[in-house]
Amino acid sequence: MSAARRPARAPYVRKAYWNEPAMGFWERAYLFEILRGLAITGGVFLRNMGKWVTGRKGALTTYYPEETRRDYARNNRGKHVLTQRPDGRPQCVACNMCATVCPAKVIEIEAGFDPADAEHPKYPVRFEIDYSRCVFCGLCVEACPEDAIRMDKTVPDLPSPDRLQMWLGKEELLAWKPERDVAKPYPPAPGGHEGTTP
Amino acid sequence: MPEIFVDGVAIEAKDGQTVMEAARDAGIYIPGFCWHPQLSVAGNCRLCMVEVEGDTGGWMDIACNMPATRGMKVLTQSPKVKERRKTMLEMVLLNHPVDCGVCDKAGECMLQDYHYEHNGAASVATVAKHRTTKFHELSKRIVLDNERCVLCSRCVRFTKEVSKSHALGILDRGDHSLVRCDEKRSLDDDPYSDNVVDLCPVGALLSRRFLYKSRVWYLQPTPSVCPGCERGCTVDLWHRKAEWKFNALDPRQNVAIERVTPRENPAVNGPWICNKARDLPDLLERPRGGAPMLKGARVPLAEAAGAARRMIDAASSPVALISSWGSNEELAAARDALGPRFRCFVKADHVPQPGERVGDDFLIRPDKNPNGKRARELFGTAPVSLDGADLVLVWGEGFDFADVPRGAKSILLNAFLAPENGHADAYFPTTLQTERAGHYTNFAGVVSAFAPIRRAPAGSVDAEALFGMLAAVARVPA
Amino acid sequence: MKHLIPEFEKLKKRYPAGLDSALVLPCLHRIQADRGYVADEDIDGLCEFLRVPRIQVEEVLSYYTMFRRKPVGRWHLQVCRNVSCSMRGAERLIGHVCKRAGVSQPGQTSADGRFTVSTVECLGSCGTAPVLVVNETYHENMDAAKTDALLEGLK
Amino acid sequence: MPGRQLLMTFPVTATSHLLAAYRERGGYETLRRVLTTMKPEQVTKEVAASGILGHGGAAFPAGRKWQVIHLDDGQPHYLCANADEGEPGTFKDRWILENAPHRLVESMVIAGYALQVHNAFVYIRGEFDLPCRRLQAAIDEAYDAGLLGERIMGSEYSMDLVAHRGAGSYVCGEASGLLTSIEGRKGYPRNRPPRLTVRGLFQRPTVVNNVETLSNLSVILAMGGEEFRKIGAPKSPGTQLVSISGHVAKPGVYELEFGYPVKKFIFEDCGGVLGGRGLKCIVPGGISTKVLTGAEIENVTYDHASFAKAGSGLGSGGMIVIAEGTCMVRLLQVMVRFYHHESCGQCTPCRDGMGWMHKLIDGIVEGRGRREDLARMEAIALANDGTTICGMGDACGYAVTGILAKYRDEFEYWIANGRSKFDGRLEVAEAELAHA
Repeated sequence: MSAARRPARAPYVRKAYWNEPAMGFWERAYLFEILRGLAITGGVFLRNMGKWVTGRKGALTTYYPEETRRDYARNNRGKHVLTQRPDGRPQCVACNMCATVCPAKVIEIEAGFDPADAEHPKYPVRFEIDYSRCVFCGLCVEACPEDAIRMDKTVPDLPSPDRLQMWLGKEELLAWKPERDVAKPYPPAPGGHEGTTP
Repeated sequence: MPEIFVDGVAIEAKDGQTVMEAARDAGIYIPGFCWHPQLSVAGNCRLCMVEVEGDTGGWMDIACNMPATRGMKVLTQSPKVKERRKTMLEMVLLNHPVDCGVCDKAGECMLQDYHYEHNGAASVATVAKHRTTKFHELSKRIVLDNERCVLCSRCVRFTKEVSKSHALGILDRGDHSLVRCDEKRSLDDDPYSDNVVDLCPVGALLSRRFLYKSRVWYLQPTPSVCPGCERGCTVDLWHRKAEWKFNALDPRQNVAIERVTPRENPAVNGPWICNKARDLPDLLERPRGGAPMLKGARVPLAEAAGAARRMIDAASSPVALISSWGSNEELAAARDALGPRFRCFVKADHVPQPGERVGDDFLIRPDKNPNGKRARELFGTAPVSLDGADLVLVWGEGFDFADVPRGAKSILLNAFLAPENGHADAYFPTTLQTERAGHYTNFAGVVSAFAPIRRAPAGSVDAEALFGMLAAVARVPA
Repeated sequence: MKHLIPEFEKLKKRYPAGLDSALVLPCLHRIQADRGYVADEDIDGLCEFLRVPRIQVEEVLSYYTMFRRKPVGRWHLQVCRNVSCSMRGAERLIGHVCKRAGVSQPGQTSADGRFTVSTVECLGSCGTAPVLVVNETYHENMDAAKTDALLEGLK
Repeated sequence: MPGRQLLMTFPVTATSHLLAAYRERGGYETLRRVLTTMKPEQVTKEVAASGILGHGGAAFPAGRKWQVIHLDDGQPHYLCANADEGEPGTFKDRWILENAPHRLVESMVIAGYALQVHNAFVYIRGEFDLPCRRLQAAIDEAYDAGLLGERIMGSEYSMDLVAHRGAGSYVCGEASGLLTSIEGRKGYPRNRPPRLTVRGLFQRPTVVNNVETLSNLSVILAMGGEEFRKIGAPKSPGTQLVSISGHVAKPGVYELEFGYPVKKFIFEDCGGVLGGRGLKCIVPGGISTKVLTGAEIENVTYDHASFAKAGSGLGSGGMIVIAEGTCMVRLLQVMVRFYHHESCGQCTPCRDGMGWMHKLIDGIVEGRGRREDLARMEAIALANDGTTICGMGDACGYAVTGILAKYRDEFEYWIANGRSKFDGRLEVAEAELAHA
């Protein structure tokens, strides 16, 4: 669109906010603030380096993938798991809702037809998640109509030099121990609704 | 030409039209499951109820069976009408399993659309749903989920009125009614049976071919023409959208034809196609020829083209067998390139297979090639004769290489993997209609266009381009 | 059913010419009276005779309650359970008939194949309710004693 | 017998239904007169003048129906007598078919002559064994006597009459369903338009009339339309065969002149309520009409206008008397079960609505009911009102809304307490039956 065709607009006036920070003289001079910032950064750097050199704990840099953090929050959204029916088959019905909703488009499902199972004729033959692109937003869990996909608290330790190795398939996703998931027991406790059991 | 008023808008209805037809022609959409423009009026879904304003109070009736009469005032959005639609959908959903998650129709389901538009509320039913058969095999090609069925009788009317196989009916009565094929399984013999899958407004009738292959919103249709016979039905080839292409799963699925549906075309096929068109993947996704070859040895295209050129130069009595699968553009290029030097004959690439319906008075035509008419227009109708030929250029399938005269050279243009590819002196793998744009002219002279859905495989060459390469030489008079 | 075709031909004459499908119901009635039920081969024969699609005959057979695709017991006992009959004791009668016929509930055939008991909706005998139909014959104003006497006579 | 008798004019004996007995009563003389002296148009005019209303339930004037038929439109017309008497509580046509089949045959030939029909049908309920046999015998007698078939009674007029047996479907009592059934298909009713008098049986103009309506024709032609009109009530000329059943001492078929007091009929002619119990309510015309309580019928006379004023209808003349202490919940359950069983399955609201209602009322009876269920049932009945192809949706709606409106307390009692307000039975005790 050329400038000539752009409609005339009022000149831009910056809006003043009620909590606008008022900068003092030293701040407006910039140079001193820059030096102060450098001092903070440098201080942290030196402290970290000192700790690392002396082998003490508490350095802020983690050497990934040799070293991973373990102190994730309790409700961390980590690796995906596929829940299972009592017979161990996936609860997933291959409806592709998760794949459709996924903003990074990392889920790929191949559906199969099992005429023998009248209640669940559609099942996933393959279920792949690309962790190199997953953004761990949890929308797949939200979208699932069957409570078939959840996010475990464990972290997918998938550092790899090869992107293709960062795909997890159905078998890995099904390697989930229901009894370990304390947030949402499976199968659900009779009478009580999910999520309340400690 | 009665003038009626729909929602206050004056509409010119054609004589004999119903309110439904007149409103749709005018762009006013009245919902309905059972009504279909090509089928008789059943009037059983009761969803197209509209209100008519009369002098003595209004009345309500179904629009699909209401003749448009002069001055009629029809309301399609009045509160009463909306209330009726809402209740009808409640009734329809009473025994519907609402298993959209695993239903192949989800995304293009009329019940879904109508529910979102006209009801949208959670179910008020507190009673248990009526359970009946799921995945009942109606024929080898079609499965029926009776729980999803809304008993609109479209499929039944299709087999009665359009395909005339009288294969389907509704057994039993009341809410136990079941769509069923007769016990002789006539639907297996109905070459148009798969149309009922498209007709079904919900996901009750499912194609075995497409069952659980993909969700429809991952697919996009590309207009194409069925090459199954000289009717040249316009179809949509559904293939995966680029943004949904698989990275981990089989990459072939990214370019495969997932399903074929008719593209409505009153001039050729109306809204129907036959089962052969549904099976186009079988026809178009056979193993491909690979690279150009000279006597079975793979060579670059330029080298093969050069050799072919020299063969044509050297020939004194060359014959060309023209494919009746070539598009109008390719045929034109072939005539430009070969016309002056070659004796050209049109060859039938495909002949009716055993068990295939040869022809009928509906869609299926006896000539099983899409562009025979155009080919014969350009190259004449003389029967194939190879007498005295010292070079035979064969374009397409359906030619027996044993018929090549002794000592004659052969050039073969074929898209598919075949034993004769290696026997020919020069072989060029050509592209398919799924890999290029073009036009076919059907038996009645109607020209229909097709568009590519994928890139041609490496090594294959467009016949049009190839004829261009050969033309430079061939034009030189002998 | 082949031996019934002359009879059907005669019937055809009283129906409008050329509209043979009107004979579907009368012919099926006749076949069922002859055989006790409508067998597969009867459907085939009838379709051929009347030139109607098979599905039409199958639809008719499944739609109407009087047609059977399977044989029933020697005596088909039908008890009406609609409003008027219920008001005159049909619910009692159904239980009684079931007990006497040796079935646990309507819809069943007794072990010896003698009786099939079924319930039906309104037989148009409301003024003489309750009604028990044995094969095709109405027995009206039924009570326990009359039922016993009737069933006694049905061997 | 109350009032004037037009059809039940003779004592029923073992031979009174035969041709000889009918001839003795002056039978087929009217037909002879019609065939020899009258033109078809004159017959239609007489019928129109009589003002006779259809006796099948809709009470549409027969003459007006006939006048739609164009005798010179060059296509065959058909005539059909509707003897598919499936409405619970109605068995009046059965009386005619069993005891006066020749009156029907004679009247049908007259009607056929008036409409220039050469193929006529009597669509008779398949379950009616004796009536079927009697009618068939009458038809055979008539053929043998030259009263049917080629050149009837020596005139130029020919007509074939067939007794066509149905096979068990309530919906086939609806005119278009009946025609579809004659065509050899499932008895699915058809959409109007086109009307049956424009495109009916095999897409030809067809007149469908109730057996009783048709049987009255020979009476009308015998006495003249104007004379007939003087009988009965002003807007309901003639008589009605009333079939009365249920908790009544003397059930059966009675011929009532229109305008007869209903209360008098029940308590004097029919001997009152069974077992000396009080009258709770009546279902006036087959179960598809709204119930009327004992108080509501206090001053009602037996004619269309009076019943309409009371908030119900005459329907097909099948009156069901319900005694005090009868559980209306169970009664409605039986009715709804019937409608569910008989829904043909074409239209959505009836197909799914009947099953839904059946499940709801079963739930109430089994003690799983909730107060919302009553509102839901009313909503389903409303959804069926005027939305189905045939009248069955409306019919069920009348039955349900009628009972729910007047006896809601019984339903609420059952829902609240899990049992009937009374003893939960429909039938009277055996002792009471014996007493009757």
